[in-house]
Amino acid sequence: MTTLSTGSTSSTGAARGTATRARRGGRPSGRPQLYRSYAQELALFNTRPKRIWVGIIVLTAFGLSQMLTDNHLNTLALAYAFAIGALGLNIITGLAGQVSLGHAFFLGVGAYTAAAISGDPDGRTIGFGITNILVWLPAAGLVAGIAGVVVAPLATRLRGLYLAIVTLGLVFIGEHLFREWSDLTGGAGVGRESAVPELFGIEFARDGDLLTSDQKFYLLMLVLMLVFALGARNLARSRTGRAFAAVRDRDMAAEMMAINLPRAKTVAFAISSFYAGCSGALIYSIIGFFEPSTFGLLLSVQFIAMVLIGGAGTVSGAIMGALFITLLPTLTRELPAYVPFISGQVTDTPNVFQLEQVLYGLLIVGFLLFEPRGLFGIWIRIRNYWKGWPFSY
Amino acid sequence: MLSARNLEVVYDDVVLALRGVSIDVPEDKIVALLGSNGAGKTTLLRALTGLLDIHDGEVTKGRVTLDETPIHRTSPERIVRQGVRQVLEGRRVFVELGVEENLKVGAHTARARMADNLERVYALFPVLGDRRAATAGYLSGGEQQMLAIGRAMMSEPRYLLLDEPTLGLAPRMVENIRDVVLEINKGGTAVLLVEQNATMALSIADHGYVMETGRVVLDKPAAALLRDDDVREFYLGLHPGEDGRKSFRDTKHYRRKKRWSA
Amino acid sequence: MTGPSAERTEPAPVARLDDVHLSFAGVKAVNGVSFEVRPGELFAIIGPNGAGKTSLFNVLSGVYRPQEGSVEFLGESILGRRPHRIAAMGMARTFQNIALFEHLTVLDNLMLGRHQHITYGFLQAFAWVGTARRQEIEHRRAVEEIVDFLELEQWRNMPVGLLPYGVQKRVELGRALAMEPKLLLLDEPVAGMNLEETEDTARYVLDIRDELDVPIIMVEHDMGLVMDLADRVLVVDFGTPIATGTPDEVQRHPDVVRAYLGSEVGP
Amino acid sequence: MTHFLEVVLRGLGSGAIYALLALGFVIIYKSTGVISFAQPAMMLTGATITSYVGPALGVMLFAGFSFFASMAVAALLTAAFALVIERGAVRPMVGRPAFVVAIITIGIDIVVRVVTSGFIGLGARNIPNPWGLERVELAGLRVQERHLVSLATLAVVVAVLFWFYRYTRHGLAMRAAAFDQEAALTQGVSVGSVFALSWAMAGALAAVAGSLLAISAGVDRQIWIVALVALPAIILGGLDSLEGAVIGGLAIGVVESLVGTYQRDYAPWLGDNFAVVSPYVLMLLVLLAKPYGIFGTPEVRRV
Amino acid sequence: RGGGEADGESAVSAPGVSDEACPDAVNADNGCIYLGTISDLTQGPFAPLGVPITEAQAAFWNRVNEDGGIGGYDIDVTTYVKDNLYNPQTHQQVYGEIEGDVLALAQTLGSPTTLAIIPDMDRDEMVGAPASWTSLWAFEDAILESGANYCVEGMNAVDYMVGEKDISSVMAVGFPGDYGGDGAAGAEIAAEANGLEFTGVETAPGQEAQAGAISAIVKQKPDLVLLGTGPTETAVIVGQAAAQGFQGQFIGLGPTWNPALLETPAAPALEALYMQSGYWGPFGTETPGHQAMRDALGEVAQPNDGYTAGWAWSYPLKAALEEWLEGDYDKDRAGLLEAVQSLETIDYEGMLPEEAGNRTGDPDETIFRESVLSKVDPEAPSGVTIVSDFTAGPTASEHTFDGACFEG
Ligand SMILES: Nc1ncnc2c1ncn2[C@@H]1O[C@H](COP(=O)(O)OP(=O)(O)OP(=O)(O)O)[C@@H](O)[C@H]1O
Ligand SMILES: Nc1ncnc2c1ncn2[C@@H]1O[C@H](COP(=O)(O)OP(=O)(O)OP(=O)(O)O)[C@@H](O)[C@H]1O
Ligand SMILES: [Mg+2]
Ligand SMILES: [Mg+2]
Repeated sequence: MTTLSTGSTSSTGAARGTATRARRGGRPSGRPQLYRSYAQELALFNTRPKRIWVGIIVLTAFGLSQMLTDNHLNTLALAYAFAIGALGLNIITGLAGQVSLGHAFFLGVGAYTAAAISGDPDGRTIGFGITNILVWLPAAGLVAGIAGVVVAPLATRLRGLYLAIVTLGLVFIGEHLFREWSDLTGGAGVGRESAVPELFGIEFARDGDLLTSDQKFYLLMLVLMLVFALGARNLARSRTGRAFAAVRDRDMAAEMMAINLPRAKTVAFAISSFYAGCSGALIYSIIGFFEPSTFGLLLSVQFIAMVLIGGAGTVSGAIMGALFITLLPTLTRELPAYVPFISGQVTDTPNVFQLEQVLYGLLIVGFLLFEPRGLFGIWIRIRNYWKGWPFSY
Repeated sequence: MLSARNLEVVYDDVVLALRGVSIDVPEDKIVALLGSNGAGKTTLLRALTGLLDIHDGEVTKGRVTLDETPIHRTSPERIVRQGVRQVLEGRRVFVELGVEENLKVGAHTARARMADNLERVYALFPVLGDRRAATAGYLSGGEQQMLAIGRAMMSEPRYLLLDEPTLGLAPRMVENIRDVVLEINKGGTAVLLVEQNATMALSIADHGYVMETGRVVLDKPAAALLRDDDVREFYLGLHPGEDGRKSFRDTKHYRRKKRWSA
Repeated sequence: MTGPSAERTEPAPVARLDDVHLSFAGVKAVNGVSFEVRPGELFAIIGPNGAGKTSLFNVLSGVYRPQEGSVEFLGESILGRRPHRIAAMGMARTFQNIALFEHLTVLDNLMLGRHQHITYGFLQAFAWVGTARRQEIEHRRAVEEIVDFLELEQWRNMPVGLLPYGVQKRVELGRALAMEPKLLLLDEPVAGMNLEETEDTARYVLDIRDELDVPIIMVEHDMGLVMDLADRVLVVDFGTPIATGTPDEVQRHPDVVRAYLGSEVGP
Repeated sequence: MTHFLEVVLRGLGSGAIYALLALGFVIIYKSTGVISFAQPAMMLTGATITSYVGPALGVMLFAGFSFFASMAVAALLTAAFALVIERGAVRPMVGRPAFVVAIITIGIDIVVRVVTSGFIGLGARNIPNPWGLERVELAGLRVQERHLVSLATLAVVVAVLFWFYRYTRHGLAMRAAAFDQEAALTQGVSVGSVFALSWAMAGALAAVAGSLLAISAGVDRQIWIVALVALPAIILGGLDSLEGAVIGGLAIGVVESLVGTYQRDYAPWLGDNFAVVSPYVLMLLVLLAKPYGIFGTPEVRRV
Repeated sequence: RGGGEADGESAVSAPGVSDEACPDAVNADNGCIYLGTISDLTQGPFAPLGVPITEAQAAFWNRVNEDGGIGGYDIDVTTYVKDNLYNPQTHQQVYGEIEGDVLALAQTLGSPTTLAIIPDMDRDEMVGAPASWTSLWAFEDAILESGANYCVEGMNAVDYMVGEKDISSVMAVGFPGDYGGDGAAGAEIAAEANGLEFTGVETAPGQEAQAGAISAIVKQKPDLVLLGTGPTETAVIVGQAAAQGFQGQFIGLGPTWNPALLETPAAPALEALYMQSGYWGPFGTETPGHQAMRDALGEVAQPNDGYTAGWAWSYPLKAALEEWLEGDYDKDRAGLLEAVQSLETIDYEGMLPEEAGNRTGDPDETIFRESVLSKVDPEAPSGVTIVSDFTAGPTASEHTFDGACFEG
């Protein structure tokens, strides 16, 4: 029941073409050639179109920092930070097949770790005043990763929805902990300042001479997301990633391929929580302030939605899903303006604010109904269409 | 009569799995359907029992009729109610239900005679009777196959479509299944038998079809098929001019050794 | 692949079961089975459905722990050892119901067979430079040789879930071979295959045994195949061994005929 | 001791409501393999309908009858509503991964809750009933009448469900459909109707639970949160077990009540609102011993 | 910075100020000042308050426009209304969406949510009226709060009971943090000052989550229970504690009350045991301000004190705009902020004393220390009528505020 993966078809088409080409070229001239062609085939962006497309997308992303308004940049920066968390959830859920609703908890652990490390030592909440992002970001990831290792034994005992709901329990228990530990978190209903982002003297939360605060955040998050995405992609195609996929598809057979199941699941949880912790630290460093009830069920669900809407199991799917879910409210806040006969009066029913929420729900439902394989599925569809064109089959 | 005419089936809007297939399963007869892996046998069965939909498949041309009424737009459970029953490839027992519970689900459309039918199935497959309370998922492969066939018999179908029923069965059990099929047929049920074990299938069938890549390439009475040279060579392993099967040790070693000895 | 030439000089059996008993809530799946597999041997186990053949494999690979008896592999007792440790010692198997990683490509499935031989950890995986990249390329080469051997070229980048049944069985065999096993367990390798594919598989099995010198235990209902290929055959019924010997010997054994063969329908 | 027993009884009273909710979750899970996160919205909707129907019915015969009558109407309407949702948004997903369907139910939940909240308005909507916060004396224990009403309703529901699953062919068909839809279809089981039936039953149960919940303080926009407490209940009992849902629901009600009452005195360091998370802690403890809950069916794993 | 740049020719160069008339303008010749609203309007826990507050503010500014607007401008509070779902992240995002289009915020609801935008507000020199009464706002210059805060309410409630009866123990039951926690902190200070025994019990939202609070009340039988919860929780706690024999007094902070509670089974208990604290007179009070509000709102479905709050909270911004446009200030946001800080009195039309609007000097001097107490009265429009008009108890009068109470 936990077959989430639709992404295994990734890169099939493109890679196949090159594989045969590489071998054909390699055979006559013997091994050295062959060596080189495997290396080429195993390269991440192994075809010209792939390289060109990735290049264009990345350049555009950087270019946006000069083209968009600060407010849009802020939203996109958040989306990128969320994408890091989605990449993490994708590792445990999309890749290793362990559905976790506990992501919000690990995000919280990361956010509080970073906030505590960089917080004001004289403030009303715990703080050590180390604002360098190179210190608090890895620390946030590590502490969350350790929390993941502590939770992992559950995953080795439980399966499917049992695991999902137990990790949901983790969120509730974590929320309780965050509420109660007000020295760290500022307490329920109040909250605390989040991590202070500073890197080599650049303060991200302040407008600078060259770049505004939002531009700086945008660029930072973009770079970090690309780094994390590259890591996730590499992981997926490595020995570890293959072992995760094996555990997901058939855990008993995986064991007889010499894969140590408890270890694989623990590593998956650790890595995924590491991503979550970093994501949590970054998200709230953009917002500047956060409160314990942030790390509730809703946040976990949003992450699951990102991974599923993107198309479970793929890196680009997770990123697309994160962008979709983070940008969706911005979209639904705009849409009601185009719906006639709907009241802007808050006391009327229906009103635009209700419509916003309804649209949010309906878009998610409609989207999955239309394309259950997610955004990635749509992409595959488009690609297949052009490949097969002009023949239908 | 259950028939397909010029049936064309497409999966996922792109994979053309059947390319104009026509077959007939007359009442009271056993029809064998042979063909290599991927020829489209299972697809044909799915088309006959309305299961294409859940595999993203679609009948794009041609039609399926039961006693002259088209049924290719009918829902699977209706088709079952009309007496056409398929035993899915790969057993597909409800692994978490008990043996007897599986059989009872099989009787979903024929509750009235459930007790009798249970006895009949237990008589055919005594192992199942011994283990009626056991969880089906823990049965051995062969036992699960028996359960799948038994489950289909629980509703006394008019047409029984068996997809590779002897897969993974011991020789004696294959014989057993052959007898069971014959007996079911004697009871008035027409059988469409999809088999890799061509010897067994043709030994009891009245008529046979051979499929290759989505087409029917041979369509002859079973006896005639048994004499067909191609069938003898490719499906029965009997080569012209040789008497009997040759040993697997003697199969050609072409291609081997190219890079392996390294 | 390195041939296990070391074993050839060693007279000791590769695997040995001694008086193994295994039962599940009322069912005696294995009842006092003993046998040993010698280096380079193709050992077959046959018996009626539910006789306990797959259970014997599961005992060997550590999935089931027998209530009584001893199990040895490469001279060590492996009783109670976890499956992944036994696999790492060099026991590879295929499964009666195909157990491939269906969303992965053929190549990835085969690379998973090499899991134990690839040594870099997940931290190196992130960066994909140095050891990780080198090892991937190196093991990819080993896998390509298996692709070549089993003639899987045309499928290598397809997700295995979409492949025809016969090809899937071949991939499974390939995955087991990729582990460079010291003992190979094949559970019904030709079930559901047509004649041509059965012939191909027979050829692969012989090659594996003869050229790679890997001892094999095979469970199979296709009597033609068993009788043609096996060096020795063990017959079990209701978990109890009823005969062991060369194919010819067991074929004539009256108990075997009664319990298992019947009048022999088959290709 | 009396006090303790009263606390336990109070727990059983709210536990009965959790149990009804849990039954809804389990019924959908048993036949579709999905946890429907739309159940909270169904509960809210059901309770809201009761709050509209109740006053419309007025007091017929006696006040309790009016309550049950309006609850029954709400159960039927909610069931019908659930059917529509199932047909429109869940049926097309037959055969898709369970988690995709689960996310769809979350989307549905958002939409339905927003719309229903519009009908609730800002405050709470009262449900006319004769019990309110009244108490009776039973064998020396003072018990709230509404708790007795909840327990009685649960008893009736359990009896009906037991009969349904035990003596009709649908019970088995529903389980079969959950395990393998294709195989169920080939048995002549109409998987579509199975889905529809289970959604309708779960919808009706949610409506009943919501109405009982609203006896004491009415229906407000936030009561849906209570439905989430049913999640640890079903895991505790075993996802696919009806008796597990009932026992799990009651157990969680009692534990919550006991923790709420005594934890401040005996373990204040756990924090003031520990009772709110106690169901999850209980669930975790049980699962450490039994990975499939108390009555859950272990997954069959074989090679 | 994106969004609506100010009009070049205009004398006023602040964002959100336009020479064009407002959409649906009352005075077609006036320019338009846009004010933003960020409130809890649908799914959040405080929607039952956010909705009437927002509606009352629309009515308030409409009345201002009907009186000719301010300094040649009509005020628009309906174009930029956003739902924050009571989520800091959403709050911050929608703030960013409207920041460039509005001059100031007519409403920013909630403490954690508002705290999330305070750095942004500082950067943008934005002024905003809050929709919460936490003592924290006294220490934020950009936040234009009105009336007593929860902490003062808690002190006054205790002092009042001490004056009425011979009590010896106080229990504060409420949500933790900026609201219940703030009131509890005040109650604790007052209990200490009066030599009373004090217990604090934190509780969580939801009908079924109150068992712990109820059993604590029933077991300890305090003479006074100060409630800092939502209306539903109030009904559950008061109703069930009474049903279990509790006879002490409950006093609820402002947001605990909703007239719909009188239709719940807890009504008799509430009538007998509950009093409501407030920052000004409830809906039906006879002051010119209240009257103007009732006239402006017309028939409302359920008159609750969210309306009263929305109306009263609007006066300071009105006074600030008048001061800014009429006085000698830079005509940009910084000037408006300056105008705000120079306010010594505000005309609340009798809803609050004028001096409650003092914003000059340090927080401890300007914090308003008088609150009102009402009793349940099913006949009154919002279900309560005043029993004790504006009073500052001894504790509140003497206390030195040097930070938010709940943080202390
Ligand atoms: N769900 C599906 N989606 C796409 N293609 C499919 C699907 N099912 C089958 N096919 C393709 O249709 C063709 C016919 O498959 P089918 O399963 O009918 O063959 P078969 O004759 O039953 O083979 P086997 O003997 O292996 O069971 C194959 O090429 C197969 O890859
Ligand atoms: N995990 C288990 N729990 C309960 N019973 C089991 C389990 N595994 C196997 N059995 C039972 O043990 C017996 C032997 O099963 P096994 O799978 O070993 O048979 P087999 O010889 O491989 O048969 P086949 O040829 O049909 O595959 C069967 O009766 C089966 O039901
Ligand atoms: Mg087939
Ligand atoms: Mg077997």
